[in-house]
Amino acid sequence: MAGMIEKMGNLDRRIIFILIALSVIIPLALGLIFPNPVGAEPSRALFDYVEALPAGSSVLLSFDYDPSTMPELQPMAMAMLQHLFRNDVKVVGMALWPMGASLGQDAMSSVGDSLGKVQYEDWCMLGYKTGGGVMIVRLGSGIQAVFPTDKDNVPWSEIPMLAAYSTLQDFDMVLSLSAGDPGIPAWIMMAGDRFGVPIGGGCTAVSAPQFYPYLGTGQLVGLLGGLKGAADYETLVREHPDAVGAEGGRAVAGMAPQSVAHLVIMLLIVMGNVAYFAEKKRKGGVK
Amino acid sequence: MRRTAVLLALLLLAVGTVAAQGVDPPERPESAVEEETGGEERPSGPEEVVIAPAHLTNTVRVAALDRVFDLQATDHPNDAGGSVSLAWDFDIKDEVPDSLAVIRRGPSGVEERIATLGGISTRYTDTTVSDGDSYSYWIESLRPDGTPAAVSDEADASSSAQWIHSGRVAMLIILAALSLIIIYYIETAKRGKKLYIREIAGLAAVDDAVGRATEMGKPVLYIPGIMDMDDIQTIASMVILGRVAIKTAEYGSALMVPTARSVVMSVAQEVVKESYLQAGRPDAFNREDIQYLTDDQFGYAAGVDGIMVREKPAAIFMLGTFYAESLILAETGRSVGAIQIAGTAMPSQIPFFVAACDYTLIGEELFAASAYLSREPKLLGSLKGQDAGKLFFIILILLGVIAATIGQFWAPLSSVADFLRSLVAVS
Amino acid sequence: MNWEILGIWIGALLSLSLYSFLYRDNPFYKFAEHLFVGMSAGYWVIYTIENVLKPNWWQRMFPAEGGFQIVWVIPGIFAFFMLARIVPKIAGLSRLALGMIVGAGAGLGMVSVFQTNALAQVEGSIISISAGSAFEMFSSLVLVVGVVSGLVYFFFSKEHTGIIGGTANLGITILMVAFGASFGYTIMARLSLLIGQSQFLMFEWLPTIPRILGIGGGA
Amino acid sequence: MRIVIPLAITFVAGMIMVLNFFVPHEPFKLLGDNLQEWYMIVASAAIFLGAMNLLHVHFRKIRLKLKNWKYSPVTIIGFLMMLVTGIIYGVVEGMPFDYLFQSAVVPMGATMFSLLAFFVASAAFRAFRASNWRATLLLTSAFIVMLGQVPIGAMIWDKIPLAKVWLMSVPNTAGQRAVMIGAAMGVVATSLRMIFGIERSYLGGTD
Repeated sequence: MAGMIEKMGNLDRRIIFILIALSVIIPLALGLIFPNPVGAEPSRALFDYVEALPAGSSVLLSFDYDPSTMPELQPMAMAMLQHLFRNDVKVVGMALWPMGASLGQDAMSSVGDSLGKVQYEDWCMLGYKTGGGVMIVRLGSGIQAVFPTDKDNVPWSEIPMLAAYSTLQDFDMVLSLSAGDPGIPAWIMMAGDRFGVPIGGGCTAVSAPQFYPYLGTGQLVGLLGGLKGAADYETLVREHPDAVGAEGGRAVAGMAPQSVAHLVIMLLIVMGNVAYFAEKKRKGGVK
Repeated sequence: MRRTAVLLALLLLAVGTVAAQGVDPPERPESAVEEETGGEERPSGPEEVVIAPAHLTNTVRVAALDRVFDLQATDHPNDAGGSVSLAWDFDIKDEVPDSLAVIRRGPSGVEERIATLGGISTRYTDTTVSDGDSYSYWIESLRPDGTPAAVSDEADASSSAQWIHSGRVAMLIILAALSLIIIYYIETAKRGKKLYIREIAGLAAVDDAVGRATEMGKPVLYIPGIMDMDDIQTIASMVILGRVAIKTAEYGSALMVPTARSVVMSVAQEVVKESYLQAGRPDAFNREDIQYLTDDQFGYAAGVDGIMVREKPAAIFMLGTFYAESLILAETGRSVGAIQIAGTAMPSQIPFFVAACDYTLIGEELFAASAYLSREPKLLGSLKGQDAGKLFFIILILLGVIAATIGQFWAPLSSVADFLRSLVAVS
Repeated sequence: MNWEILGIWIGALLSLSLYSFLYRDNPFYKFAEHLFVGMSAGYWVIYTIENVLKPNWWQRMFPAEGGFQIVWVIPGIFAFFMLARIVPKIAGLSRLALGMIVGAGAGLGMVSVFQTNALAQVEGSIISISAGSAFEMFSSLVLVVGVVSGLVYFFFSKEHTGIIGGTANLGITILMVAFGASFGYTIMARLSLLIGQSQFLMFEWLPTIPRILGIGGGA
Repeated sequence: MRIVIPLAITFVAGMIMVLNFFVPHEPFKLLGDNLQEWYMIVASAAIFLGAMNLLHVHFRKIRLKLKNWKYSPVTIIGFLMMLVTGIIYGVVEGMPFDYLFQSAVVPMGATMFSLLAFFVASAAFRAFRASNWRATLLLTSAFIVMLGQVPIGAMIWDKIPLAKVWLMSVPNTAGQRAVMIGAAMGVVATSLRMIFGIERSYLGGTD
């Protein structure tokens, strides 16, 4: 028995790897779904802020990610767009990451179509421009100069909805879906701090803790962190009385393997500690 | 330490007096007001606009004009001139006009439509004015067919360029004072004043790590992060690399530096070559050991993982800016049994280094590393300057918290807290 | 030839090759890793040409409407200096370009980081610790004490003994709690990525196997 | 001279960027805006140095038949494949360059990234031992946050998600802030040493 416990403390990491793989694959294969309650979290703060935007407001939605972080950020984009379109908010998309532009366009057109929103009237996708924070500063003095055309090379002047925007300050808020650098920090530094535009957004769970300080200072109005944030937003959007035609959430479905794998990791930690103390006790006798 | 305190007190005083002249302490300064109003630009100061009496010519309900009110035109603040900001309000309850036209009458008296906006716009920045000239603006609401339905009040403004950004004066003073203090300490240290530096566990282990690599006949692997040379952490990492390279040269162990950026590769080659020269071992310098892999974050991680499992380095340094690849590298390094010394100022990656590495330099410790390893006076002096800066902020926070707390019961102190906050508020 | 299915297979096989690294280094991993490094390096060269050098430099020097903007020769000269490293005789010129990159990076980094990571954070820490419920007061107190003692931990020119030592100790303790929380919080993100990749392998790649076998069986 | 001109350029470039932030007036706005673009162009152009180094290292490996040289052609071919398809067909969606990128580079990136799921588990298992009280605190806060992340936590006790939010928004914010403010001091001091030429080892040559 004691030998077994000791072995547990020095478990080959490959066994851990197999356990993790199984805890993801099995719930996925079985298609498990768990309920997802939402408390007073930054995801609710973001939802409430967006909810309070009057109909006809404008939001700049920046897709600052690429396919590698799609599992976390694409569901957020879908849920946010459902929410924005449902509340008749106009959405202008752009991307600080090259691949973000087409991911964003896909999300906007699929949600837009399902809610009867028209490209170039209710939404449009400006596309990607390099430069990160520097480019954002240039948006502050003129958007059209940076994006003379949209993603599909339609000239600015031919897009009716864009006539309302000349600089960054013409937006009621900027939402950034951020996978790293450039992303939310660039928006806070260059758009929020310099031009006073409210910033909100979503990010991968890993960068979320880094952004909590900005929530406290109000530099960020709200934040979705990782898949849980996406699942929260999906839940909030669907819980709302106006939730007609909101499609079933991908993030909510992803929460089942999450829960199982979290449990497995916690069990591993407990096991590791049991083994550690057992060994310490045994060695303590020799000391 | 006493000198530091005196300096800090002087600094606080200087900042206080200058800022107090700039803004009226009891009232919240501009930046704070802006925050309250959600960043909406409000005209203030001498550029206040006189709103001309309304001359409504038409009251068609299609685009009810009486809803557009409070049109204000002001010089766009804190810019290089050439632009005027327009802001207006309207009543959302009524029907929204189809679109709005912004009309401008220039100094020559010519009227022109400078923009057509969506019906719900409330702001516009005219960036085509010339400084010093006076312009009048008004807004026409348009019917769907583009004919004007009604006209708003008129507002006048002229633009100018500013020499100093009004929301950044306090920051400029603090930054300048901090810079002076740092340079002052650097100069003092250079003149031979002995300066103390506290123990930093990860750095005390550098010698051991390099020594162990030599004993085992295995290489040392130095990973300078994945950002380019314009990133300060990468710069700091290059300075540390110079120190580590001197040690590997002295001990005679191989030093491998894979990089994710071409510029970093070039710099690393220069730095290591110089260190080997200084250590009197230019013959041992091998340029091929400092190689570029790829700019791709995970391509780089895959490549470095490959190097780790094949070269089995005895010591691994990970110092610089890291993102998600931090743990991929640190866990693989761990699995090949290397002593790992990591350091980064990326708050999100520190926990992984703490969990997977033997030693982790947390945040500012990364910037202290070169001073610790070299004990060069100028670097130690610079550290002392950094400490003074932290002390200043600690005092500021404590004073502010005390003022804000008591201010809840006694209003005057609350404005002191607001004043302290305004010192560090930047717009 | 079905390009889409081929693409899925390339992705899946390379993906499995990389996963094999979890067991240990092996020829599959070596192959995928070398391919990854080469292909991604090639990708970034093209990416840089297409997304930076062409639009931000070349097309500005020679705008579409014709003419020649001479000011854009300057970055061209510096870029040439940078590349001069290739030729040993004039390699020293690269220092000029380095000086520019480092200088601009240092200047921009100094003001941006100082504003966002120092001043704004200090501003956010000036809070009342007597507002709200008892619990909120406690939270504010922890926040202020945490920031201040954390900063004290970073003092380098003072020995960590006595009051400074005690405060620094408290500081590193709060930092540890923060790191623990941050680590625990991140696990979800990492799992999400694995879930995404598993979904690709299970729901996009696996179903193509019977299709391919089916075609084979039918023939 | 070898070092003076580069240092002068560093100083001028640094000061332009600093003044650009504080002085809206020309010429600083124009200079600053341009410089930001210029240095990006110069740093980007350097990628050719890296590419040449990559080819050099792998051709050398093949020539000298160094360890694992047989894989070097894979890197070279992969590199040239992207380069050639990119130059010939351009980067438009649906063209060979994009196809190769989407079907090989993207999934490999996603796979490397997802290895982290395994590594966080092994790191947590090994590192989270209650060996002393500070380690215990770290372990406890990690554990609570993990529970708060998934719906199961709320089912065990409905206060756990709140505890997670508290840990993330109070101690975590405090810790992050201390790290950020401290590191900002390091950044300012390092930048200053760069701009004023006090630190010059990055140019190769200490003095």
